[in-house]
Amino acid sequence: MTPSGTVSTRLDLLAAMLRIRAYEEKIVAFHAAGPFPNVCTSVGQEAAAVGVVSALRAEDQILTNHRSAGHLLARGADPGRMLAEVMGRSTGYCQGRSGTLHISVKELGVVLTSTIVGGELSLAPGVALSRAMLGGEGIVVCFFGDGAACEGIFHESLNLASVWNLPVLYVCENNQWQAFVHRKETMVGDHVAPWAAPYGIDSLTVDGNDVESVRKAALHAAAQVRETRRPFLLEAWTYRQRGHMEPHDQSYVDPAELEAWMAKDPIARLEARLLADGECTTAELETLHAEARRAIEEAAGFASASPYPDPSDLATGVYA
Amino acid sequence: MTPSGTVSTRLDLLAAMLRIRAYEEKIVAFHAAGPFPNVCTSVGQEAAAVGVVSALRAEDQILTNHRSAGHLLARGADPGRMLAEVMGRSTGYCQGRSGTLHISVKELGVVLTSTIVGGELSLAPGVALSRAMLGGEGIVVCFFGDGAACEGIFHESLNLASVWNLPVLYVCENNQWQAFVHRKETMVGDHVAPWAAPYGIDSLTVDGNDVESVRKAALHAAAQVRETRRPFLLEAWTYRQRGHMEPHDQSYVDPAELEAWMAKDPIARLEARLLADGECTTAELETLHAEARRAIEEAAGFASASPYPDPSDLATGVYA
Amino acid sequence: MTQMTFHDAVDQALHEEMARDSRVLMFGEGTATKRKGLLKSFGSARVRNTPLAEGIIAGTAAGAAATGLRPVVDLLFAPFLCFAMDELVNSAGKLRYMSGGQFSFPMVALAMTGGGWSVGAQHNHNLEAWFVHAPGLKVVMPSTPADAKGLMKAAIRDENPVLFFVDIGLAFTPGEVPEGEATIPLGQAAVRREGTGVTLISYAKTVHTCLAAAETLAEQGVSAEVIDLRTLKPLDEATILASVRKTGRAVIVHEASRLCGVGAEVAALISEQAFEALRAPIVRLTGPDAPAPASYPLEQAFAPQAAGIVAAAKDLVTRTLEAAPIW
Amino acid sequence: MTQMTFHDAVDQALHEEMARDSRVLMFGEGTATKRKGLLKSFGSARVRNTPLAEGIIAGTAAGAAATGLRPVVDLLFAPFLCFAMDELVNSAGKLRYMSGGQFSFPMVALAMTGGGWSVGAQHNHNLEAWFVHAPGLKVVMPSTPADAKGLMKAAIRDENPVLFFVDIGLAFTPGEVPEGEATIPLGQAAVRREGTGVTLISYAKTVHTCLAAAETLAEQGVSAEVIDLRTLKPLDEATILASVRKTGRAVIVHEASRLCGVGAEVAALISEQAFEALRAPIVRLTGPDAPAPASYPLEQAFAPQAAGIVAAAKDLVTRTLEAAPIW
Ligand SMILES: Cc1ncc(C[n+]2csc(CCOP(=O)(O)OP(=O)(O)O)c2C)c(N)n1
Ligand SMILES: Cc1ncc(C[n+]2csc(CCOP(=O)(O)OP(=O)(O)O)c2C)c(N)n1
Ligand SMILES: [Mg+2]
Ligand SMILES: [Mg+2]
Repeated sequence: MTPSGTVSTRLDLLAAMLRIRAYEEKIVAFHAAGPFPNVCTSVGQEAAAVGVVSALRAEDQILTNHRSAGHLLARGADPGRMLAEVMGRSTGYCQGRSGTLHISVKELGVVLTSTIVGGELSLAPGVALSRAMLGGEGIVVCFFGDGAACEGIFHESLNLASVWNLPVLYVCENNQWQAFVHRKETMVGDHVAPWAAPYGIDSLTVDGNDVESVRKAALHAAAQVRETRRPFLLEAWTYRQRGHMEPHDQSYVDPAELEAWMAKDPIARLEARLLADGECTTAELETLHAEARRAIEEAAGFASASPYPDPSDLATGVYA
Repeated sequence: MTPSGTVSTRLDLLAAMLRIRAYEEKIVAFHAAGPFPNVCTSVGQEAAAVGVVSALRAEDQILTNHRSAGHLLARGADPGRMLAEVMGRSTGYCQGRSGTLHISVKELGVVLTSTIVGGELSLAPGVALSRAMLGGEGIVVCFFGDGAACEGIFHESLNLASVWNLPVLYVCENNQWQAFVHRKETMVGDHVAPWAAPYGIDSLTVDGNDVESVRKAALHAAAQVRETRRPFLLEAWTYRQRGHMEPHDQSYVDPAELEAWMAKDPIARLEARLLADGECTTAELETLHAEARRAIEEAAGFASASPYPDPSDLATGVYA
Repeated sequence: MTQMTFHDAVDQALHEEMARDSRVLMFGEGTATKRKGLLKSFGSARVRNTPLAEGIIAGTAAGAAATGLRPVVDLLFAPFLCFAMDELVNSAGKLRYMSGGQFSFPMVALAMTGGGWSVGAQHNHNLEAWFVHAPGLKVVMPSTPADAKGLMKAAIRDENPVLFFVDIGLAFTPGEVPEGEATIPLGQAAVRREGTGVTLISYAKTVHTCLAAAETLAEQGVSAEVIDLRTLKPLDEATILASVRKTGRAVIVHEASRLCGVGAEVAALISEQAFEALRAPIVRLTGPDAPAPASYPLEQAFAPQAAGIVAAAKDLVTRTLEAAPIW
Repeated sequence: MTQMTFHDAVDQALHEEMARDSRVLMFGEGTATKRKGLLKSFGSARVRNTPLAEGIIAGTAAGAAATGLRPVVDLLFAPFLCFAMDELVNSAGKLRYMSGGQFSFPMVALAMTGGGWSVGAQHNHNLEAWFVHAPGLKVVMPSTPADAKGLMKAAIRDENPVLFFVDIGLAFTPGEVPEGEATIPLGQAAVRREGTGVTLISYAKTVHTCLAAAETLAEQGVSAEVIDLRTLKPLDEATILASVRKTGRAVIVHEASRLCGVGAEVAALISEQAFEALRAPIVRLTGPDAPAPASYPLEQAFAPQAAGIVAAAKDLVTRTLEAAPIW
């Protein structure tokens, strides 16, 4: 586990990204092996997740969406309980009732995960309102996609957070795709960050495939939210390396675009930098990769061995 | 009647505004006289309505909302059939089924009037899509309030109109109030026009209480939409002189604000200008006022004498 | 006992609950402007105006409810809930279950509906049945000021999201309201009038129509029991079934449209659980499958009338006597 | 007859109708990407991708429908309709009536729902009953590829807004589809199996569960009639009532949650219109009042099972024999 707040060295950042990559690759392997629930992987977006989450404090809260594995793992979630949830097992974080698309882990402050695109945006101001009214220093981080920015609730969420001075750090992972549609078909500009201006919200676009840049930008943005108790919009410019979901399909993706972005893989970039700076050796990197894979294999073993919930439990716990 | 497109002289503009004022004052009088359906009057906003509508062509279409009397009358709607509709009579434009809040007059191109704040914004792109795909030179004008601009559908509507290149002239009547809430409580800036920028939509704010300025701006904006077949946002900076609806209540309004705006009354301003320029005499103005009142009295007589629909008709015409 | 309007009774409940529990807050379009008393007592942090945006009002309530506050939101008129369905249904209603019980959503969403103001179908649409159908939500629709107060207090204290509908036709009608607590548990119907020959089942404004009909029926020798559901979810099945098992006949009355309305649920319940006691068909008198018209006479005709209830009840009694059992 | 999946049958209907009528167009999130055949045949003006914004997709369809086009919109999964309720219900459903008939809304809104993919309650929520309850809308939910094609063609030709729900569990199941026209009028149920002892009434996926149950029941000496509603609004009341008048017993089955669902409407209809013919209580077997779980075994248990239908039907037959008439 990589508890939030303890990640700070470049090697820590790498290890956190490798863990996410190994997790997603295990999902891909499960799919290759036979029927498995559809999953939206975050392969290629590890730097955005790790860079932002590493900049947060324990008391901060996170809202995320269908593409949440990076955020959860970076925050220290147990990959075993995550995989168990994906597989609908009773040991999953949500007792198997969520499945892959809306895993919340309240004990880590990952709250109200929703797969309704825009759901996270609709809920974040309320979570921040609780923070504002019940005290505490925490801020609320709301991860969402470039597609979610096209939903009306984006407008309502940012406007309310601004007029009510709510401490929300909005983080848009602009991964160029909105399921099967390129963002070029859905917005006139390339970037979501400028959409914050009408609400008087400061914003910044960062190279989302450079984990160190993301971390730096997130530390800056989070500090501003903490201090001003006002929202901020951080856009991570990144790429969804795989299809919208597993099983994988990229037939509609321009191969040149894909190739250009594959060359900017966030893990390879950090590794190259570490090697160039002499901060580690190829062998040490190999060890880190192996350790990540081992941890995920163990998690997969736990999940696969976990029982399904009892069907007689089907309709319990709907009401408090 | 003042058929659209034939209004062009300053005296025509004045007559059109006087007609609206007389209509709304009749509504106020009806309220004073006894129970009458609640109505949202457009007193104070006549210049925005007349200035924009006078700049349109017969083939253009208009969408409006709960505060529609100015738009309808400026477009040439019969005040008798409008009042009949307000009073729920079968001679009303919608057979009494609409009442005051959603009067459509398809034959004049005033389509799909909706009292759902944001309803007009949700429907306008589709009307414009029909224009774009079925041919014709017409453009679509969508009147909405500063409050409506806070609904998420504003964001979705402008974004779609932009990425699909739809000929929509969005006209925001920023009358400073959103029912019982001042716009200062709901948006950080004063103006809605800058909210068009993220969508790559050009915009302009005009003094909405100066009918000649509005007409000029609307002619410019409409010409641009006609030529580019792209949306444009025109903001008319104006004021709701009465309460949100009749029966009238302004207890929550800052008297200083009200006073300042009353001094900018659009009718008084044009009259002063006409007198100063020697374009008409006080006596001629009196005649115009009297004519407007007479026409509305006649309309009120027609409406009051009209029958109610037959209750047995209650559930007919729901389906086509 | 004090006389006050339905609207004031709701306001008093809000006042008492906000005084009792500092986590309770209220917001909506014009809430701070219109609820001056609340604003004065509890300040601008707990009584807020919002931008005109129902989605984020409801979403903010859900987010706040899940993390420690107990929001009440005023969404004004029921059709405007159409802009808040995702937040109410997909978030507040489902995320408790979907998260394996990690969150709860103690919140109340208030909205007016029903005929009486000639405002037309975009302000007047009785869509309470939608929220009965959706899981995880509770639904309240009272018929008297006393119930409005007692149920609002219970709704605020409930750990689940509650939709609280105010019938426009009742909002400014005065009635007796008891002092102090007088909380009314969610899920308890009220027997407004006892009777033996037929059960009239209703809620909100049409409870009063049923009571008027029962009066007329009594004059004509038919003893009608009148049940006021008060809470539509959870539904007080026991009270409904006990009554129909006694009378053998049911007339269900509401202003909402007929198809898949609350009346359908009540009829289905009876036809499954009290079938053996039924002595006549179950009749529904409801609004038609049409938008609510603005025109006053049409709007009045939209809601079921006492004369229709009387006729239906008498018909059931007659048909029972005439019909021969088929087996 | 050709074998094709439900999904392909819908696609074929779209193809034929777009070829027949140049006013028909289709748009949605990924429509142009996923419906390559349509895009190729009809071009990018008539087959469009949209931004991710269900409200404006539905609103644009309504605005276009009222002014000369005949849009089909793909809203993907039923819970996403929560972002389009205003446009579907307040605009498309009401503005014809509210305008005194000045507009009509010939449009189709497509959405998937139902169990089978373990996607959880924010993708799987059978909320067809909401649209049956709301005025001005029609609702279709077919159970076979042939019906999917025939009903989609009819839906596109209808002058009213039609909600077209595709049961996820059926979408990729192949079946026989007739060549050419084979349009199926909206509002006609199908008797899938004739029988005399009990009527099983259902729609979409659970029609097949009912057919399986009928098979078992036949082996056990109970003759079950199976009705596939196909169109939920307008409901084919005549077919339902004729069957129950014949069998005297009804079991209503659907995956949607129980309260105020379509089953409630059907039960209420029968209990009012066919009461004299009823020989046993009307039973509903439905999904519970709970969000749909993702976990596969729970998701399977959410929908009614054949064994439960068999047991319920047999119970009704038994109870009829034992029960004595009470009057
Ligand atoms: C309201 C809603 N509409 C559509 C979907 C289907 N859907 C799931 S993810 C997705 C794309 C989201 O794009 P984006 O917000 O950019 O996030 P990304 O998947 O790229 O991380 C879509 C259309 C949904 N889940 N919710
Ligand atoms: C969706 C919705 N929410 C709330 C209302 C109630 N309402 C009617 S008009 C209005 C204020 C609208 O403000 P604005 O858009 O600025 O228009 P104005 O009334 O100032 O002309 C409100 C809140 C409504 N009709 N629809
Ligand atoms: Mg994206
Ligand atoms: Mg305004």
